Amino acid sequence: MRSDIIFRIMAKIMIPLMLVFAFYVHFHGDFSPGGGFQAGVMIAGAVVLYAIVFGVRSAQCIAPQSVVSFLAPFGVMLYSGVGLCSLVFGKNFLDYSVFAHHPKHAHHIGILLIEAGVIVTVASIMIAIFYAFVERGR
Amino acid sequence: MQLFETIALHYNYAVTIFLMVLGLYIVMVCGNMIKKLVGLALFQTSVYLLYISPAKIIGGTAPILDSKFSLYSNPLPHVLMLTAIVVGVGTLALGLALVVRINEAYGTIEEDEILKRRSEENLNTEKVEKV
Amino acid sequence: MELYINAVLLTLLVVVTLAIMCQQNLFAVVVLFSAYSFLMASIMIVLDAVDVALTEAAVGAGISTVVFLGTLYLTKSAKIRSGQVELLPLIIVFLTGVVLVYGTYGLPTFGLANAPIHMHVAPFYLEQSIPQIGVPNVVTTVLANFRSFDTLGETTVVLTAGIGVMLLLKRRNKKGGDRT
Amino acid sequence: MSVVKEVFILSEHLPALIVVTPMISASLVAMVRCGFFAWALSTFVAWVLFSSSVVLLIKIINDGAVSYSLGGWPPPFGIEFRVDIFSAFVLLLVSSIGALVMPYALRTVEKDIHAENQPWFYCIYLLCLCGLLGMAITGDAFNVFVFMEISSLSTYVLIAMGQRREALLSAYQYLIVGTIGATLYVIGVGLLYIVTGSLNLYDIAERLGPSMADYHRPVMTGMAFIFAGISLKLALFPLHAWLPNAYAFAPSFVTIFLSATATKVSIYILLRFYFSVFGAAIPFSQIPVTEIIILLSLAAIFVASVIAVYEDRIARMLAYSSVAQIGYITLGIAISNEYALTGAIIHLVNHGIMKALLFAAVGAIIFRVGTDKLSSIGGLASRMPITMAAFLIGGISIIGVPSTVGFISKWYLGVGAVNAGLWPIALAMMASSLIAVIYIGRIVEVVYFNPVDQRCSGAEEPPLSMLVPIILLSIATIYFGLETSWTADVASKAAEQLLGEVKQ
Repeated sequence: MRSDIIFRIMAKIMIPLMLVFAFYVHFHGDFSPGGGFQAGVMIAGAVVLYAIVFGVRSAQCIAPQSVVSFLAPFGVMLYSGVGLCSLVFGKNFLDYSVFAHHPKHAHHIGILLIEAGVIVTVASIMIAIFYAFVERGR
Repeated sequence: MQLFETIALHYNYAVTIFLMVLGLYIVMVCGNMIKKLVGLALFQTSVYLLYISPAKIIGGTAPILDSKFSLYSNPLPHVLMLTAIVVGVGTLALGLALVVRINEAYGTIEEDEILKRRSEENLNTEKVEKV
Repeated sequence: MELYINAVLLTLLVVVTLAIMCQQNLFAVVVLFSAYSFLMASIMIVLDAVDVALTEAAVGAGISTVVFLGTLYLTKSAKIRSGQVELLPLIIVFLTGVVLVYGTYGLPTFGLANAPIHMHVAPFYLEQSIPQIGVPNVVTTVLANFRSFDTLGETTVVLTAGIGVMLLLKRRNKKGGDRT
Repeated sequence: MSVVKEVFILSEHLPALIVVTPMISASLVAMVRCGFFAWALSTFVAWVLFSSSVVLLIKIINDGAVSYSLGGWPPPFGIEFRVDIFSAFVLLLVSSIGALVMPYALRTVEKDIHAENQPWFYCIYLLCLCGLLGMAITGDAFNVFVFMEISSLSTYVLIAMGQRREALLSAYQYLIVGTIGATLYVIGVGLLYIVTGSLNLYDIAERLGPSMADYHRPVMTGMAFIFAGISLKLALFPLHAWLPNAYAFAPSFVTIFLSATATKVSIYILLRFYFSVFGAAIPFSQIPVTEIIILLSLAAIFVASVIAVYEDRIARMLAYSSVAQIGYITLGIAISNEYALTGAIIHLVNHGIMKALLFAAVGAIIFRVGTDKLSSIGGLASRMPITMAAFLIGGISIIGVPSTVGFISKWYLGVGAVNAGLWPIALAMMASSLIAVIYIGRIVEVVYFNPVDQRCSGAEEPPLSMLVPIILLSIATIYFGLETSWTADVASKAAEQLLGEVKQ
């Protein structure tokens, strides 16, 4: 499929759009449907499309296996780290009110942080699962 | 028209049950491991309908608050089903990975064939031990 | 109106499910499953669950299909032999169905605003979302605030599954496949 | 001074920390990916968890149940952790077994798992621990499902890591059954949620009574689905088919841990729903499950024990014996007077200890001999005297000989049955012990009285890191069989409390 010019051109148009849409879904999740999980899956989808069209080797240049398998647990770490932050300041686990004085700001920061954790874990795990299946076929 | 409405009102649960039952049936009867996982996924997916259907209010709207609306559907089941979808895909990926490994180890993904081979092997080892 | 759109989509869902059951070609089964997920996503939109619809479209129709196709490629399997009808599963499935019909028949009528599900807990979320948190999408509020621990668990489930798949499928550097 | 203050603050947040610590350390293990570090950190975390659950249990015995709202949102709006004596007891069981098997893991995992995969293996193990602890601690019906899935998914992977190819097949079969069980559970919870509008277990219990009048059918169906789902998970006869293969082919370290904890936590969930949710809302006379459970338990005890007699591999024999022992526990739940329930709760812990001991001994045999087939371990006792003595202790405890833990639980169960006027059940329990004598006797005969098989002529005692947990577990088997004040007191308090929640 590498030589198919239509695929390559379409992918070049589609992949940036997919990534932009993924980040829109992520950061606009407060006001419209979506959030970290959906965005993570979309990012993974973009990488999968890239791998299908341009080959897994080149996909692994943008999203190397080692980085992916490092980031996956990092997301969970980030999420639970937010919870531990609340503990350190004497609130209950995952109580966001410690992040700022105004409760709404605090909640915004909290939501932003944990959604970042979710997107990192989900995107990298989905990519890692795809790589695992592809690598097995070699 | 009245009749249509009553049917339409019960239709969601009827379809939910149908999907559950069919999914369960595929899981139990199908010997092919991949199709079995498809059945399992159907079974899990039917639960989404069970949770989301009662959350809906006729004439309501999606739970994204706006001054133009006052009636919203229940957001809690939506959150629960997001979790369930994630769990479903996790199970599916793991199950398929196992299928790949089983295929490498046994050379087939048909359950009855594996069982047949296993019983043949047992017979063979018994023979060896007797000799 | 939405009731009828809902009914039509549900009927399509039933048709696709029956097709999945009867289909012997695994590739077709996977494609049908993808179609099933898209239909489910459409139904979720009709039922006002837009977040669930987005997720189901991305996961069920997207990632799941990719993983299924990957497995088909790795196992080189295309066709399945038709299984014979067995009695015990049929009985179990029938009983499950009967119990479910018995149980769901007594449920509150579909779409009413005064069902118990809308009376308890949920109003609190809808009322408090803007004043306390300032986020209009209540699903995000519940997901990330009220029940954020569930979401942490959900992320952990993804991590577990991912590491499990890597553990199962990653080839070792030296000599692989020393399983007897 | 500030240290004291900090410890005080930490103990306030202990319920959250017990679940989150394994989660964070699992991700740390997966990030660092170094074999020895993974083992060291897991061991450290397991022992920290053990000590914190001891602290938690003491705190609860002194001050009563603890409620912890996550995110600071009060229940039923947020997720609540509710720790009472019973859940703290189960937490202690899980974390103590988790801690005890860690030294054992060092050498067996080295042998069973490829060096590159070890960090991920320990990561999955920690996640499994996290899932089991979370199930026991949470007070939210859907949160139970999330943790159930964390523990199940990691269990499938752990089982699939077994050396033989059958391990993959058993993991796959367990995945199918376990997912069906979890989905049935979710369907049940969904039905309850539709009629009550709440997910918090205690809130459901409160609201279930009033809604019974209008929604009798959905509540009963929901109950049936929840019980069916959990029964699949806890391998209640005849839904036990996944268990023997899963235990027999998993790596021995995994088998020890799972046999002592996984089904026990499912039983905890069953008890929670049976007493604290449904029992608190509906008079027991309206729940038609008692007779069914008694029948199934008796069937489990006899059928599984008889199958165990005919097994050739010790691991499978012990796995079938596990199915039988689960029958004893469910029997105690079904009789549900104070003695029987105390017996069931003690047996949760006692069976955990003695099965861990037996499987640890079998793991040591496999480690040195390479097989656990009865036909090829003749005369092993002369080569591995300490291990086999420990096995013997575990065996007589399974039979229920006085001065072992097995006797204590059977005593309570028997007295409970007699108090309830169910003489035949007490007699049946004694008869079933005789079957246990046969299958344990078969092993003892082969190992002690047969001539030394050539396969185990070169065998010797396992390394110290494996021997110490085995010895500790056998000491526990005898100690808690003689000195019952500790286990029995806590168990009877837990039983009292559970029965106190029931609507008369």
